Amino acid sequence: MAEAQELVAFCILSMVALPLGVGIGFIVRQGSASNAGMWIAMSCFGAVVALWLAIIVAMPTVFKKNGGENEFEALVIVGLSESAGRSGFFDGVLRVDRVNIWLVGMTSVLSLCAAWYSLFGEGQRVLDYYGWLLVLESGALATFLAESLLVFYVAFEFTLVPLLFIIGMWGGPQRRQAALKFMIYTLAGSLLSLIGIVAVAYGFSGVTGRALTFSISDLLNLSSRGTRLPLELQYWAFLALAVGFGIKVPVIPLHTWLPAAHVEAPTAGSVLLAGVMLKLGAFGLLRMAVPLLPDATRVVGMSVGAVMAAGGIVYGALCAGAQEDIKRLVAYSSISHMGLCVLGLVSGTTLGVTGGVMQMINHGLITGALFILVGCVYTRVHKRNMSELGGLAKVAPRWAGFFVFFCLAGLGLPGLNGFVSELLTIYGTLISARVQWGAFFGLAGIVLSAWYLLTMVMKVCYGETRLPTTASVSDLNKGEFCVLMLLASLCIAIGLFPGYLIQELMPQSRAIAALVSGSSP
Amino acid sequence: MTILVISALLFCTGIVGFCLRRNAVLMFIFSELMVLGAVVASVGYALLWAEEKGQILGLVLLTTAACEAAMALLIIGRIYRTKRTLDIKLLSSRGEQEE
Amino acid sequence: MSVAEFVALLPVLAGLGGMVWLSSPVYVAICFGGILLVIAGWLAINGAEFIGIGLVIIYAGAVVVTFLFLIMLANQTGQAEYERAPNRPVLAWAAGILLFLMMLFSTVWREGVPGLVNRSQMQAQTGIEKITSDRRHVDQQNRAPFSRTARLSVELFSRFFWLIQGSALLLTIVMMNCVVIARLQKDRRGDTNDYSSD
Amino acid sequence: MELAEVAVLGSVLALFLTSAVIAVFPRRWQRWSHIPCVLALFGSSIASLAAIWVGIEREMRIPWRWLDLPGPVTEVVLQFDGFTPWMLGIVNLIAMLVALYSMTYMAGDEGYRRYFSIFTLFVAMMSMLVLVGNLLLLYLFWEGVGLCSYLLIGHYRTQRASTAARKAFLVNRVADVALLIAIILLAWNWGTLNIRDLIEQVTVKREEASATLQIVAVLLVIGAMGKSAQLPFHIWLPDAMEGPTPVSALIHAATMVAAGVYLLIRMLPVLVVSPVALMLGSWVGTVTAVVAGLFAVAEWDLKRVLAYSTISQLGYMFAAVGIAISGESNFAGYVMIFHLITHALFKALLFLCSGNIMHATGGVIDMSRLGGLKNQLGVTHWLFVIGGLSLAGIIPFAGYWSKDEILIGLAKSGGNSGGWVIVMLLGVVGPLLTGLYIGRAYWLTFQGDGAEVPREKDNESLWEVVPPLVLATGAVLAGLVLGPGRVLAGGLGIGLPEEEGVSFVPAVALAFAALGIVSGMMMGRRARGGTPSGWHAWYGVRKAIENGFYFDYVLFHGLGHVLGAMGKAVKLIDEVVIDGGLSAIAAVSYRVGNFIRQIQIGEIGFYAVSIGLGILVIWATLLLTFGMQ
Amino acid sequence: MASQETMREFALESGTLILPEVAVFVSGIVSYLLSAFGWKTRWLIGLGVLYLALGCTLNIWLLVEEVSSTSFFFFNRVIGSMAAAVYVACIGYLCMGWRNVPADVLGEFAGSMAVFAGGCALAMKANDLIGLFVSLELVSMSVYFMLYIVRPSRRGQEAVLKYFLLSVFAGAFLAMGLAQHYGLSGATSYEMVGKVVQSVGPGARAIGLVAILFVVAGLAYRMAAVPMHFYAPDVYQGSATPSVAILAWAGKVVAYVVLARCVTEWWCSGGTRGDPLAESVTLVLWLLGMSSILVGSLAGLVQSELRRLLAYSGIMNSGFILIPIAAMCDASSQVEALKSLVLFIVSYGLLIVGLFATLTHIEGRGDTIDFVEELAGLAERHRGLALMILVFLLGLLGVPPTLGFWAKLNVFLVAWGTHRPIVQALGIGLLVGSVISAWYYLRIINVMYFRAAIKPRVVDARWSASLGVAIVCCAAVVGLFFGINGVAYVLERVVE
Repeated sequence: MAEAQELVAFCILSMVALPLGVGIGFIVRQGSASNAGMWIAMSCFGAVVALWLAIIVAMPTVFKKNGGENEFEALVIVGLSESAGRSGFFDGVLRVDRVNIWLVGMTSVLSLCAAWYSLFGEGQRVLDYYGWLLVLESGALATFLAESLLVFYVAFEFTLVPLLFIIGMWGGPQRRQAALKFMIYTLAGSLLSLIGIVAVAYGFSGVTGRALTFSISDLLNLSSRGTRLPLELQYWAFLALAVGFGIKVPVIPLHTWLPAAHVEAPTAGSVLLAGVMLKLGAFGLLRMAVPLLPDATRVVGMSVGAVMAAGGIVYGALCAGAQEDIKRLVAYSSISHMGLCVLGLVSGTTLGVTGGVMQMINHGLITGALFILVGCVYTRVHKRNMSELGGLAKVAPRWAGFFVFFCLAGLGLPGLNGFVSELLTIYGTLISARVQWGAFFGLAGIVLSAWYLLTMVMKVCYGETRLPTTASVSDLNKGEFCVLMLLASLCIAIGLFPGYLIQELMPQSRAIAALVSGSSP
Repeated sequence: MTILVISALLFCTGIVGFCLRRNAVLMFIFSELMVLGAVVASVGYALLWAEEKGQILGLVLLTTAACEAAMALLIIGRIYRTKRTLDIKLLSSRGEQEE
Repeated sequence: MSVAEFVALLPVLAGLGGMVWLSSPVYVAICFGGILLVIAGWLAINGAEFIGIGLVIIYAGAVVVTFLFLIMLANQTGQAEYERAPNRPVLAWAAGILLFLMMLFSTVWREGVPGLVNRSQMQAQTGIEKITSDRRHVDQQNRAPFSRTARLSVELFSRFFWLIQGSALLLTIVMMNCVVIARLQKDRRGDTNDYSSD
Repeated sequence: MELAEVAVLGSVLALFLTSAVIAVFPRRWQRWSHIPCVLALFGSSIASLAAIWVGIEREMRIPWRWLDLPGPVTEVVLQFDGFTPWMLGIVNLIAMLVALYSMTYMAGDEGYRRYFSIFTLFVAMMSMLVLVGNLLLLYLFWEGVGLCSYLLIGHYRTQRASTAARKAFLVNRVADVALLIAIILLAWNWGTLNIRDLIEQVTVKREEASATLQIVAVLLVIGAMGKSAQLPFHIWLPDAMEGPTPVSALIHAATMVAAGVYLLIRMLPVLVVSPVALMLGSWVGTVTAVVAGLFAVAEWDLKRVLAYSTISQLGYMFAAVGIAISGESNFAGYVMIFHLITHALFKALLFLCSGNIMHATGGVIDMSRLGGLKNQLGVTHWLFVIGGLSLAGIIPFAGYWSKDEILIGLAKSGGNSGGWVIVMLLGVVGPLLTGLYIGRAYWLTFQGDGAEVPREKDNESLWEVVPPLVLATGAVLAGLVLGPGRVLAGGLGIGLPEEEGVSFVPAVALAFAALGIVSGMMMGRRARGGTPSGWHAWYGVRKAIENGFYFDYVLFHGLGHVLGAMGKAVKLIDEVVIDGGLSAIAAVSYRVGNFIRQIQIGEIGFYAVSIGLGILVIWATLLLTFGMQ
Repeated sequence: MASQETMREFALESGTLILPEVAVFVSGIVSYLLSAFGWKTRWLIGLGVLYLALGCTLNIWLLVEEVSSTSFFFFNRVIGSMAAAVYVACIGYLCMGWRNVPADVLGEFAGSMAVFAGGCALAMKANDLIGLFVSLELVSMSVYFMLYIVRPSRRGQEAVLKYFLLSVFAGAFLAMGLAQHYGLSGATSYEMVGKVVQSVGPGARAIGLVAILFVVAGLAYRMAAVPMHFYAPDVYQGSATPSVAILAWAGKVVAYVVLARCVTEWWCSGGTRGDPLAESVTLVLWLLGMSSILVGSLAGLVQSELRRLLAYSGIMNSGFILIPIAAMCDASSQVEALKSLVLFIVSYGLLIVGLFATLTHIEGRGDTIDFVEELAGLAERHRGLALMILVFLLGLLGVPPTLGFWAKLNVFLVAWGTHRPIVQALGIGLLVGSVISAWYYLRIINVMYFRAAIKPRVVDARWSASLGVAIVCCAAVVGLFFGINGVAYVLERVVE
C-alpha cells in the first residue's frame, strides 16, 4: 500500500518534471536536428505514457474500490518544503485521483501521437519544436494533476507560452496574428479565472474562519460537508470562473480565438490545442466552478451556462457546416462537441457529469486524430479547401478509411467512443431537474454533426480528384498509419468497453451531482 | 496668513510662468519661483508655529535651489552651444512621431 | 491683513506681473531679484532674520547672477518670437489660477491652518499633549532661551547634524559634476550622428 | 446451451471475424474475397435453419456491461424466441444468395475486397440486431446496420453515390434520434432496457400506462419509420439505388429496411398500450403503401420503381400494426413477419433480375430506353414474371398469402377502430397500384421491340441465374407452404385465433391486382408509343407524382438549404459580430492609445500644464467624493 | 557645552544607521577625486563595484544585527533590504556603463553612482521631512549627471533638459507639500507628522489633502505615474540604455519606498475603514494607479520604438506598485501589502534591469536599438539573448515560470484580501492592464522569434559585464519562481 503510494507519487512527479526538464533543455540548447535528440524527445514522450500506465496499474492498490465515504479521495503530494510562505500557498502540489488520471492518460497519449506524427513532418528547428511540445505536455499534465488552486493556475497559464511558440514559429501564413490573438484572449480568460479562484479561496477562508487555503482537496471536502459561500459571492465567483474557463473551452460567444489558432497552428499544435488545451478549461469547471460553487452552478450554471453550452452545440455545428476549410470545420466541430461537454458538467446529474468527463477524453482522441489527418493532407498537397480536395478515397484509401472512421466516431456512432459520452451526457441532461431542454440541443447536435461531418467526407473523399497534386498524392506512411491506428484502437476500445472507465469516473460524478442538486439555495 | 497667501501666489505664478514661457532659462526661473514659494511657506509656517525647523527646511530648499541653478546653467548652456536656441518647442523633437 | 503687509505685497505683485509679461529674459531675471529682495526684507522684519539674509545671499547673490550670466551668454535680447509669444495662455492661466484657488481655499477654509489658532487650541483640537516633536528639544528650549537665530543654529548642529553633512555633500557633488560637464568634449560619439536625425 | 444456439452464435461471431479477415486480405488475394464471405454465410444459414428446425426459445444473459448506466439497462442479453430464427434464417439465406450473385456481378471491381468485407459485416450487424434483447445494444447494431448501408451505397465513390449514402445516413439519423430518446426515456422510467423485462413491466402495469409510455411508443414507431423508409423518411431509399444492385437487393430484402419492421414486431407488446402509436404506424403505413405505389407508377428508372415498391410493401407491414389495436399483438407480429419474409424473397428476386438487366445492357436501367429483353434474357424474363406476380399478390404466389393475412387481420380489427378506410386503401387502391407499376415495368422492360437497347452480352451466366432461381422457388412456394395452414405461426410459436370463415377482402384485392397488372401493361405499351396523351390534362398531377410529391425537395434539399443558409448566417455572425466585436474592442483600445499618444507632444510646457490640471482633477475628485469637510 | 554633547549624541545614534551610506559617499568622492587627478581607467568601475558591494554588505550586516532605531534616520529590515537591493542594482548599472560611459568620466560615473545609491538609501532611511528632501535632491543631482554623461549627444541633451526641468517643477511640488506637512504639524519627524496629520480635525483636512496631493505628485514624478508620467517616454527614448535602466528601477524604487513610508507613517499608520483620511489617500492612490495602468497599457499599444514602449510599460508597472501601497492605507493589511510590495519591487527590478542589461549587451559599442523591429530575427542568430529577453518579457507579462508571476499574483491577492471594493477594483485593473499590455510585450516576442530580420544586427559575441548582469537576473527570475518557498520565507522574515 505505502509502496504503491510512493511509486505513484514518484511517477506523478516525474511525469511533470521529466518533460519539463528535457523540453527546457532542448529550448535552451543550440542544437541542430540530430537523431539522438529526436530519440531523446520521443523516448521522453514514451516514458510519460509508460509512467501513466504504471500509475494505472498501481491505482487499484492505492484506492480502494468504491472509495469509501470520500468520493474526492486522492493521493496528494505535499509541497516541497513545509509551507513557508503565505499560509496555504503550498498545501499540496500535485494530486492524483480517479478522474484526472484518465485525462492525464489522454494527454500523454495524444502528446506521444502528436510528436510521433511530427517525426515525419517538421523539418527545421525540429528539436526546438519538440522542446516546446514537451514543455506543453508538462504544463498540461501539471494542470490536470494540480492539488493547489494556485498550482493549477500556474500550470494553466504556463501552457500558453509553449503554444504561443508552437503556433507562432511553426504555424501557417497568418501565424503571428493568430498566435497573438490566441495568447491575449486566453490570457484574459485565465486572469478572469484567477479572480474567481482568489475569490473562492478567500471566500472559504472567510466562511470557515480558518487560514487561507488553496488546497483543492480541502476545499472539496469542505464543500462536500456542506460549507457554502454566501450566495452573492458564489454568483460572482462562478461567473468569473465560468467565463474564464469558458474562454478556454470555448463556449460561445467566447470562442473566436479558436478557429484562427487552429487553422494557423501546425498539426501537432492543433492536436494538443484541441485535444488537451480545451480540456483544461472544462477541467477547471469540473474541479472548481461546479463542486465548489454548487448553488451558483444551480442558478447561474444551469441557466446562463447551459444556454451558452447548448447554444454552442448548435452554433458550432452550423458554423462548421458553413466552412470550406476542413481544418476550420474541425475546429468549429470542437466548439460544438465541447458545448455538449459543458452541458453535461453543469447538468447536475451523475450521468451528465460522467458524460462530460468522457466527452473530454473522447473529443481529445477524435479531434486529435482528425487534425492529424487534415495535417497529412495539408503537408502533401498544401490545400485544405473542400472545393479543391476530393476523390481522396481513390488515391489514398488508407487515409480515407481513417478519415471516415474518425468522422463516424465524431458523429457518435455507437460502438465508437463518441457515442458513449454523447449518450451519457444527453441522458444525464434529459433526466436533470433544470436543463432538460438542453438535451434537445444535444440531440440536434447529433444530427447536425452527422450532417457536416458526412458532407465533409463526401466532398473530400468521394467523387473525382480536382487537382493534379491531389491525383498523385501518396497514401499514409508507416508512421502516420501507426499513430492513427493507435488512436483508432483507443476509440474502439472506449467505444466497446467503456464500462471500466465509467465506473472509475462515476463516484466523483455522483458526489458532484449530489452537491449541485442536494443543497438548497 | 498673508504670508501663506503670498507663498501660494508665488508658487502658482511659477506654475503659470513655467507653462507660459517657451524659453528654457525662463522656465527654469519660474520653477525657482515655485521653490521660492515653498521656502516662503515653510518659513511662514515656522513663524506661525514660532519655532525653527521650518526655517531649516527653507534653508535646505534654498541650498538645493542653488545647486539646481548651477546644473541648469551647465545643461542649458551646453544645449545652447549645440542647438543655438532655447525655444522649448524646437527642443521637443522627442514627442510621439506619427507612424 | 495689516496695511504694512499690503504695502509689502504690492511690489511682489508688480514683480510677478513683470515676470510673467515682460518678454526680455533680463528684465524677468531682474524682476525675480526684486521679488526676492522684497520677500527677504519682509521675512526679516517678521522675525526670520537668518533666512531673510540667506535668501538675499544665496538667491539674489548666486542664483540671479547665474541667470544673468546664462542669459548674457545665450545672447538673449527678448526680440525672438518665441520669447514674446505666450505658450498655451488659456490652459496655463487656467491651471495656475485654479491651483491658486485650490491652495487658497484649503488655506483659509473654516479654521484654516492650525497654526493660525493658538497652540492650546490646537492641542485641544488634536488631543496631543506635546505638540513639539522632540522631548530633548523642548528641554533645551526651556533650558536655554536663546534668540531665534541661535536656536536655529542649535537645531542645525544637534538634531540636524546629518542634514548639514548631506547639504554639504550635495554642494560638493554638484560642484564636481558641473566641472565635469563643463569640461566634456564636444565631439563625442553620437554627436555627429544626431544632426542628421534631428 | 443447445447445439443450435452455439451454432447460431458461433456463426454470427464467425461473420464478424470473416469481415475482419476479408478486410485485411492481401491485395493479391483480392479476387478471392468472396470465398470466406460465402462460406460464412452458408454456415450461418445452415445454423439458422437448424435453429428454426429445433425451435429454440430462451434468453441468454451475458454478465458483461457495455455502457454502465444505472440499473440493469446495459446487460447484454441475447434473446432467442420464435421470431429470431426465422428472421435470422431469411437474412442469412438471402445474404448468401446475394453474395453468390455478387461474385459475378462485382467481378473486377476495384473495391471487391472492401465490398465483401462490409457485406459480411452488414449481415453480421443485422444478425446481432435480431439476436439482442436489449434496446441499447439493439441501437448499437441498428446504427451499425446504417453504417454498413452507408458504406455500401457509397461503394462506387462517385459524387452521386456519396450523396445518396450521406442522405441515407442523415435521414436515418433523424429517426434514430427519436429511437434514442425513446431508449433514454425507457431506461429512466422503467430502469431497464431489456425487452423482456420491459414487456413484463408494461403488461403488468397496463392500466397505469403513463403519458411517458405513450410518448415512448410514438417515438419507437418514428424510429422504425426511419429505418423502414416510411413517409416522410422514405426519401433516402430510391436514392440508395446508387449502390451496387446486389446491395439494393440486400438492403431491400433482408437487412436494412427489415430492421424497422423487426423493431416494431419486437416491441409490439409495448406498443399495444398506446393506440395512438399503433394508429400512427398503421396510417403512416397505409398512406406510404398507396403514395409510394403512385410514385412507382410514374417512375422511369426500373430500380427506383422497385425501390418505391419496397416502400409500398413496407407500408403494408407497417399498416399491419393496426391489427394490434384490438389487442391481437401476436397476430400482428405474425402477419408482419410473414410479409417480411415473402417480400424479402420476391424483392430480392426482382432486384437480382434488374441486376441481370443492367449487366446485359451495360448499366442502362432507364425503362424508356429498355424493351424487348424477353428474348435476350429468357430466364430473367420468367424470373421477373414470378417476382412481379408475387409482388402484385396474385394467387398462389407468396405475396398473395402474406398480404391476404394482413388484410384479413386489418379487416377484423378495423371493425373496432374504424379503420375501414385503411382496409379499403390497402385492399383496393394498393393492389391496383402495385399491379399498375409492376405491369408497366414488365412491359416496358421485356416487351416491345427493343431495337435501341444497348447490348453488352446475351445470356446470363450460371451464377447470375442460380441465386434468383432459388429465390423464385421461394417466391412461389413460401406462401403455399407457410400460409394456408399457418405453418409459420406454428413455427413462431404463436397461438392464433381461429379463422372465422372466408373474408371477401383478399378476393377483392386479388381482383384489383389483376386489373392493375393488365392496365399497367397497357399503360406500358402506350407509353412506348410516345407521350401518353391522356396525361396532358393531368400535367400538374403527373409532375407532382414524378417528383415524389416534392418530399425530397422540401424535406431534404429544402432542409439542407435552410441548414446551409443558417450555417452561412451563423458564420457571418461569427465573423462580423463576435469576432468583429472583439476586433472592435481591440480597435477602441488602439484608438485610445493613439489619443494618449497625441497628448505626448514632447513639449515641456504642455506637460507642465497637464500635470497641473491632473492634480486639480484628483483634488476635485476628492472634493466631490468626500464633500467639503 | 550642552549643544556639542547633543550633537555627538545625535551624530552617533543616527550615524550607525547610515554607516553604509557614509562609507559609500566617501568612496564616491574619492573616486571623483581620483578621476579628477587624472587616474582614468576602467578599474574605477571595479572600485565602484567594490564600494557599492561594501555598502550592500554593511546594510545586510545592519539588517542581520537587527539594528532598528528611530531618530533622524530610521532603519528596519525592510528598509535595509531595499537599500541593499538598490546597491546591488547599482552594481549592475555600473557593469552596464562599462562600455557606454566615456573613459574620461568613468570615475565620475562611478562616484555619482555611489552618490545616487547612497542618496536612495538615505531617502528610504530618512525619518525627517528635511532629511528626506535633501536625500532626494542628492538622487536627482546624480541622475541629471549620469543621464548627461552616459549619452552626451544632442538627443540625450534634450532628454536631460526635459528630465531636468520637469524634475525641478515636480521637486517644487514636493517642496511645497513637505512645507505644508510641516505647517500642519509643526514638526518634521515622521512620527509627529503622522500623529498630527492623522488627528487633525475636519478644519485642517483641506490643507492636509493638498499637502498629501503635492507630496504624492512630487513622488509620482520619480515613479513616472500619471499625471507626472509625461517625461518618461521622451526621456527613455532619448537616453542611453544604461541610464534608462537607472531611471526605470532604482530611481523609482526610492519613490515607491518613500511613498509607502509616507502612507504607513504619515497618513495611515492607524488607518481603518471609513477613516476619512485613509479613504482619501486610498482614493488618490487609486486614481493615480488606475490611470497609470490604463495610460501605460493603452498608450504602449501604439508604440514602435523600443524604449518608449518600455517607458509605457514602466508607467503601467508603477500603477501596479501603487496597488499594495493603496492597500497599506488599511492598517490591517499593511504587513501583507508590504510583503507583496517588496516582492514586486524585487521582481520588477530583476526583470527590468535584466532586460536593459541584455539590450545594452546587444547594442555593444554600436548604435542604440531604437525600434522594436530592429530585434527581428534575433532568435535565429542569438538564441540565448533572445531567450533571455523572452524570459524578461514573460516576467513583465506575469506569466509563469518567472518571478513576475508570483509578484503580480501576490499583489492581486493582497488587493483582494483587503475586502475593500476600491482596492479590489485596482486588483482587477492589474489584470486588465496585464491583458492589454500583453499585446505589446508579445509584439516584441513576435518580432524576435517569428519574423526574419531584414538587416540583422551583428552582436558583439564577446562576453560583457552587462551580459553577466543579464544572466544573473535571468537565472534569478526563473530560479526564484521555483524557489518561491524560499522567497516567501525570506519575505516573512524581512517583514516581521
